[in-house]
Amino acid sequence: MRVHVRYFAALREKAGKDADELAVPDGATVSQARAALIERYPQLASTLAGCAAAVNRAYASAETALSEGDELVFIPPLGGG
Amino acid sequence: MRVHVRYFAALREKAGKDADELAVPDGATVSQARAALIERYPQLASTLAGCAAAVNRAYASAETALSEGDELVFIPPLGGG
Amino acid sequence: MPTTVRITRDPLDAQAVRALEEAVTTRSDGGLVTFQGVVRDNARGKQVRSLEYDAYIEMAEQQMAQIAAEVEARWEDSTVAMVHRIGGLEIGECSVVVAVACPHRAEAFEACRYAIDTLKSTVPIWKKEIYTDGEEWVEG
Amino acid sequence: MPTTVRITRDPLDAQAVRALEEAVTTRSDGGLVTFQGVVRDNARGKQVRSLEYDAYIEMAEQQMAQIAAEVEARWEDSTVAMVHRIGGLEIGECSVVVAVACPHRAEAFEACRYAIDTLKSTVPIWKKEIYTDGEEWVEG
Repeated sequence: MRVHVRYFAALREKAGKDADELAVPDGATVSQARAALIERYPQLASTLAGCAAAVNRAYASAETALSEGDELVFIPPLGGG
Repeated sequence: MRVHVRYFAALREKAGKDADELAVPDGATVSQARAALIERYPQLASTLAGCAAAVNRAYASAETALSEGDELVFIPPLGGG
Repeated sequence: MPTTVRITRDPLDAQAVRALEEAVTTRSDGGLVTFQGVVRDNARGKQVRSLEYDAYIEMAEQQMAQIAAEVEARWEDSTVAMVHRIGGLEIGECSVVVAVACPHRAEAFEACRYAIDTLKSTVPIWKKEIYTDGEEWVEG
Repeated sequence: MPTTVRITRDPLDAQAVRALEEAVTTRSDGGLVTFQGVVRDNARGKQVRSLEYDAYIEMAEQQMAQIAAEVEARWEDSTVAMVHRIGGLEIGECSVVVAVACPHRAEAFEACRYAIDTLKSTVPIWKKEIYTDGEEWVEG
């Protein structure tokens, strides 16, 4: 299945793009998607290590199972305020 | 000696004026001045009972001794803010 | 740190508030907290039509300067401005502004809270509530 | 209670701040506390030339609405507005405004403090500090 990945802040700069389609096995978790992303973009590994995740605009744990078409965003340490 | 009394808020309304010269014995205290004021204006008695005092623009205790020309103000409960 | 403390009869409108905020904020400040007291339409279960504030101006400004100096000593690199309006005020009008800028926000909140709390408990200003059927000088 | 939460690229200037303050203040409110985050010229011992903020806008606005709802539930009769700016900001410019009006001031201070603290710890917004000799996405 495919999930829609969007990049922000340091991840956007390191990926060199705003968004991606990522192919993952059916029922893959956030954690598995992260591993797939690192495989594709090794330069994101160190940043992704410090990231939380959001699925469909809500915070999600590493074990959250993804569904086809989900919007997945890795959230670097926050800097708002 | 004479002290200069100024009235604010409820005291100003009840005294019907902004200021007064009050004659008190030399070395009179704030407390004695208050008694002299009540004697002259009985209608101030109940309000003065709930007042703090300031001498020359600083809070002063009932025992503070007054000097000729001091500015004496009785301070009703505060309502700023 | 140019401390502004003042009793005024002029409205504390948007421009006046902004001027105070700009007066306290320096290039090394990251947090600005502004408290505005607003005239409410009710108090102690009574409908309030308007307020009248009175002040012992000379002493009030002295006390406010003292509070500002105390705040600026206690919260490092804080800058404080406070202005209280007197005279007649309508519902929704601003009676008092306390603006505090600090390098960090926690200090700005604490210092602003301390300044307005101390102003209310020590500065000789009085408030008369005007109701549809009377009026009263009230505490607090 | 018309809650305003928004991510914007427009400057948070005096008029914008005032509009938020007016949006939250009702006739029964006595206290209005406004927090403004301001871009500082230094951080962690480094000279900062300017900042750049990025946000996951859709989620950020959803999170901010949730914070506002939580605040308004927890502090009775409070009304909250919060707007965060993104894009490039110069020293002295305002990055975020949180305005809270309540019947009484204690609640307004607490609710405003809670709102900005929670915004900082949960809303997906990021900050890049731009120095004379480089730049860095930083936490906090």
